[in-house]
Amino acid sequence: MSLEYTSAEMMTVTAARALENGMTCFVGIGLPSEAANLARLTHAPEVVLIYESGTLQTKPDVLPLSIGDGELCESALTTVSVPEMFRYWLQGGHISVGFLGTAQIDRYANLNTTLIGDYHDPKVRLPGGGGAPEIATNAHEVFITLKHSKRTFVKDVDFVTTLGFGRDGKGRDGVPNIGKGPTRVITDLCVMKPDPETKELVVVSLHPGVSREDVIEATGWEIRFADQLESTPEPSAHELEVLRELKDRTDRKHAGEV
Amino acid sequence: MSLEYTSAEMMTVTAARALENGMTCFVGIGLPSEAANLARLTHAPEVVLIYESGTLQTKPDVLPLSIGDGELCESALTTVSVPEMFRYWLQGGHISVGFLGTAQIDRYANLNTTLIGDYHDPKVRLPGGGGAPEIATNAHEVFITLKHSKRTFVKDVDFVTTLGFGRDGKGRDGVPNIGKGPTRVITDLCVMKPDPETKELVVVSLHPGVSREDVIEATGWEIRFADQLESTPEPSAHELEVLRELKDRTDRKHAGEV
Amino acid sequence: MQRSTLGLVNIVSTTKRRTIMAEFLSLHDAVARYVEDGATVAMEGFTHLIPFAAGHEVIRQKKRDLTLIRMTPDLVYDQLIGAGCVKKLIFSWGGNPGVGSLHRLRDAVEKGWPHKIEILEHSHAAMACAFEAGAAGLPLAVLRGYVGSELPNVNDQIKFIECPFTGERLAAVPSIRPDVSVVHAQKADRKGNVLVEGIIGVQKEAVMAAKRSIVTVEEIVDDLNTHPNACVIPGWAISAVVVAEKGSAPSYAHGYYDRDNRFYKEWDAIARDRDAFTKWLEENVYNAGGQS
Amino acid sequence: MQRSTLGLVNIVSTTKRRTIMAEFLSLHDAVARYVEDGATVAMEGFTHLIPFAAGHEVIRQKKRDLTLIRMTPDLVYDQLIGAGCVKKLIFSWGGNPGVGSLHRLRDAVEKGWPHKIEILEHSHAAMACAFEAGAAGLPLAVLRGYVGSELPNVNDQIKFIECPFTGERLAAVPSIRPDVSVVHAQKADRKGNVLVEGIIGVQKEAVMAAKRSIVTVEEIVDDLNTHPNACVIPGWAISAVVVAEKGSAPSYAHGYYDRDNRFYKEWDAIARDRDAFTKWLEENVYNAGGQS
Repeated sequence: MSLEYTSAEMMTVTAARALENGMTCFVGIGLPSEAANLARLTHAPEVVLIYESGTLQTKPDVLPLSIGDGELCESALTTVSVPEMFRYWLQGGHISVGFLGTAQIDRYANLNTTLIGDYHDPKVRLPGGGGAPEIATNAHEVFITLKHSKRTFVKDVDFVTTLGFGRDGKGRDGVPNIGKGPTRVITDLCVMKPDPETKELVVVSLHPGVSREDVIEATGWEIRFADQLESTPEPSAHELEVLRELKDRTDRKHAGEV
Repeated sequence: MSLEYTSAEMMTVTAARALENGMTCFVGIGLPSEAANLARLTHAPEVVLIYESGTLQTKPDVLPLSIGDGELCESALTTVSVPEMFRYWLQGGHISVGFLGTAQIDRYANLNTTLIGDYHDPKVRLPGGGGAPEIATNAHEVFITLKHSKRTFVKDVDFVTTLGFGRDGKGRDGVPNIGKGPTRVITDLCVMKPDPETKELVVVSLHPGVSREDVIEATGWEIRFADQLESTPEPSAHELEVLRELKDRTDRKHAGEV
Repeated sequence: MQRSTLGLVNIVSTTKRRTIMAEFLSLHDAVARYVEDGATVAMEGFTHLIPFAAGHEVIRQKKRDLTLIRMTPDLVYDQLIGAGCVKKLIFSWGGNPGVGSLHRLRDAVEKGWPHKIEILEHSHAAMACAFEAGAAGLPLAVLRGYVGSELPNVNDQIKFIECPFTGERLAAVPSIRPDVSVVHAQKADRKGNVLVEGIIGVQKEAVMAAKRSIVTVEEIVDDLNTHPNACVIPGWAISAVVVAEKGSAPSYAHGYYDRDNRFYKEWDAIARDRDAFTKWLEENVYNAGGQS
Repeated sequence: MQRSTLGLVNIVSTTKRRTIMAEFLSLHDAVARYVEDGATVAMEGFTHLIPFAAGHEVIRQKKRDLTLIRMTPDLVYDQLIGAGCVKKLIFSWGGNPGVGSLHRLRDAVEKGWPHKIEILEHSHAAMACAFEAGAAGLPLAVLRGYVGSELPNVNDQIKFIECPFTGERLAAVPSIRPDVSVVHAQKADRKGNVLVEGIIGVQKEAVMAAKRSIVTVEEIVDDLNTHPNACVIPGWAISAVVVAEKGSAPSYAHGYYDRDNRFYKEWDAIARDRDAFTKWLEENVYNAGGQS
């Protein structure tokens, strides 16, 4: 039996599957939040979700629009101040996975959420770093999820807001007390991981129906593919159902209907 | 009409009168705590009492034996962590008066609560600094209260646990972001204040019935007296009544009778 | 001897100047008294309890040349920037959460409308630590931050120090010490003691780090009726308490009303267009009495 | 690629090692597993919630050469010192609160009974900041402290740094990062999430700063039934949760039982005399089953 699903759903389900019970996940808003809550509502009910607004171990019934919707606090084990969140919980070493989105990413998984163009005369001013610069270095590892396109996957980001592996792939070498950094990037086309040596992102798995050419065309550098290129497992009917219900509940709530 | 009272009561009442409504007072345990609560129960109901255990604006019905008796928390506006107490409230500049006791004090109002004798081979090991070193420098001013004797009032303390005005009276000169330091010392014999120039403690007021000779004999250096030497006002009947009731309530409570 | 040698941040209760409790003021009077042209102002509230009513009053009083500090500028600073109140913005994430850009912020930065503004940007961790250090009366905050980020290249306030014990290189940023901080909270008692509950953000730190502070509240109650370790800010640590019902809408007040996520989405269209924004401001702020 | 390059203090939930919840252990097993001879141990609780039951178990198990850290050693460390468990004490105020000396501590320092112990002493402010910095994963704490005090002359761990922004001289101390922290709290739920309420001291910081932690509680409940900003330590940040009813007596547990101030006064006579102390220890610790 073949299921119908969108590439966005494929991305979210694949991102969700990266999380496991017992992980403490520092969740970025948007795609990471959608994936993290799907994980919690399907295979990983014990995954601990933490948002930078101070909400520890939260279980929202609908997806928050902002990083600090009331839902997050009401369903949390406890809510701490923002300084405590960044100092004790993130910098204190209690986060196993930082789950981030981004506007731009480059071949060494550096993230740019600051601006397109020149810093002092920006073409497009983006929101800025937020929690990402320290999430990426203080969490034990980092997952990244975003849509695949030549605009977002660039050879060199215009600005390194948040360290992947640096402009030469060696940005974490010899730095004490730093996490492993990005261990996987999940897009609507594929899954990438950094090469163990060079740290350049390599496609390790193609989503069903996606060709190498699709990925090559959507990537701003000469993307490499793993020797053992895998095919990403399809979403299950259950995952799709839970995801769609979650998004429906969310849309109704944010439209003020509930 | 002449009231009967002890020299200890005279000391406590005089110390209490140093506090005024609207002061925020960081309270040391023992004599300072007794005086501060007497002030609150008599002329200064709006004095804000703060104990280093984290209890902000507390109004205990009996005197705490320790700095963290349950009574302090139960009657407080709120209770914060000990790091917050020292960082935000004391170091943050919110304390108008630090009210301290001590084991030894010298002519420049330096306090020793560390030890008698040599540090590495102490004759008497005292409890140590506790909150005092930073209370004395971060509070806007400091009141000190202790019993007068040659053993406690020494020319030079064996160890400067807590800064008065340093071993030469110049210990606060040119130091940024430091409080005024000790502005009065209240004993069972008299009240002393630092000389505005040299910072040496000078007797400004003798308690009723106390002679200059009494003070000279109980002080370990050649104590000076102010030109305008005053006579400390006697306790009122009301002050004595409130103090005695407070101490009775306290004794009964700590003996486990209540 | 009465001359204070004290240079600490918070000028509270000295022997010369005492505050028994916060003063209760109208929103108009509090803003008129404490928010001066050219001041450095932090209006905080992390998504929750954003002091919109106070922000609108600042716009109505046409305050100018403000240096605004806020981790997440949110709609409230988008409005202040578009209204021309702002000279400089210090922030760490300047978007419309879950929606997209702050178009008034972008228009000011990219096109200089209504005038060019300076920006100084940090990460959240650094700003949270800087507020914390400000509350703690320190001149700097130290954190394990900015490793590999290019933000230190464009923000000369970010320095690095070496730990004297381990030799580790750590980031240092100046603490945040606003002239005035403005926050919203659920309630105050009659002495001006304030309860903040739910997502408490950096509210307490913002108030304690500032020279002066305004706290707007949903209501005044006889008794805060709370638990021993609640986030309570004593009245004597606050300059002015102001009743501003619905004072954080379209943000929210835990226990009072929800975040108006629909309005946050609608803001995108309003703020995209200068005329639409100007019209919105006219109708909803300038012509909207004391409260909005 | 699975090799972690992470050297942070708290080894929780990595991809290789995960903790879903704290383990529920008996007091005996928790102490046997986590308190090793020679370990650096912080038993915290600022007057309130002092972990006496756990301290007594450490004595019963005859742990040796411990480096004990605690702001206020209180009776619990007086007992551990007198029982011969301690090599070194790091503290900031070593008295019997409101009563006088800790005679076992004094006897060890002044007369070397049962053996000489090393001491390293700080001020409260420095230790509180050092616990805070430990919880925050930093190697040092910075404070405006020790000005004019002679403690830096006798504690070589106190250094001074210059603020890179203002030039101000500030004190720096190494953060506290115990091998194991032991605290007592009111209650835990069935996942090991712990509520601490009342005078919370540096309990949370002690747990978060340590590599391993034991939390003893009065009881296990289905639901902590608390408010949004209570001091709750998640089970996954704790190594072992232990039920120890009256586990902090003669200290106290807010909401459960009061401080036994009479015993604190009686302790003075017991601890003054080596024989009286030894007899007390025999009767009340060694021969007092699992709990005391």
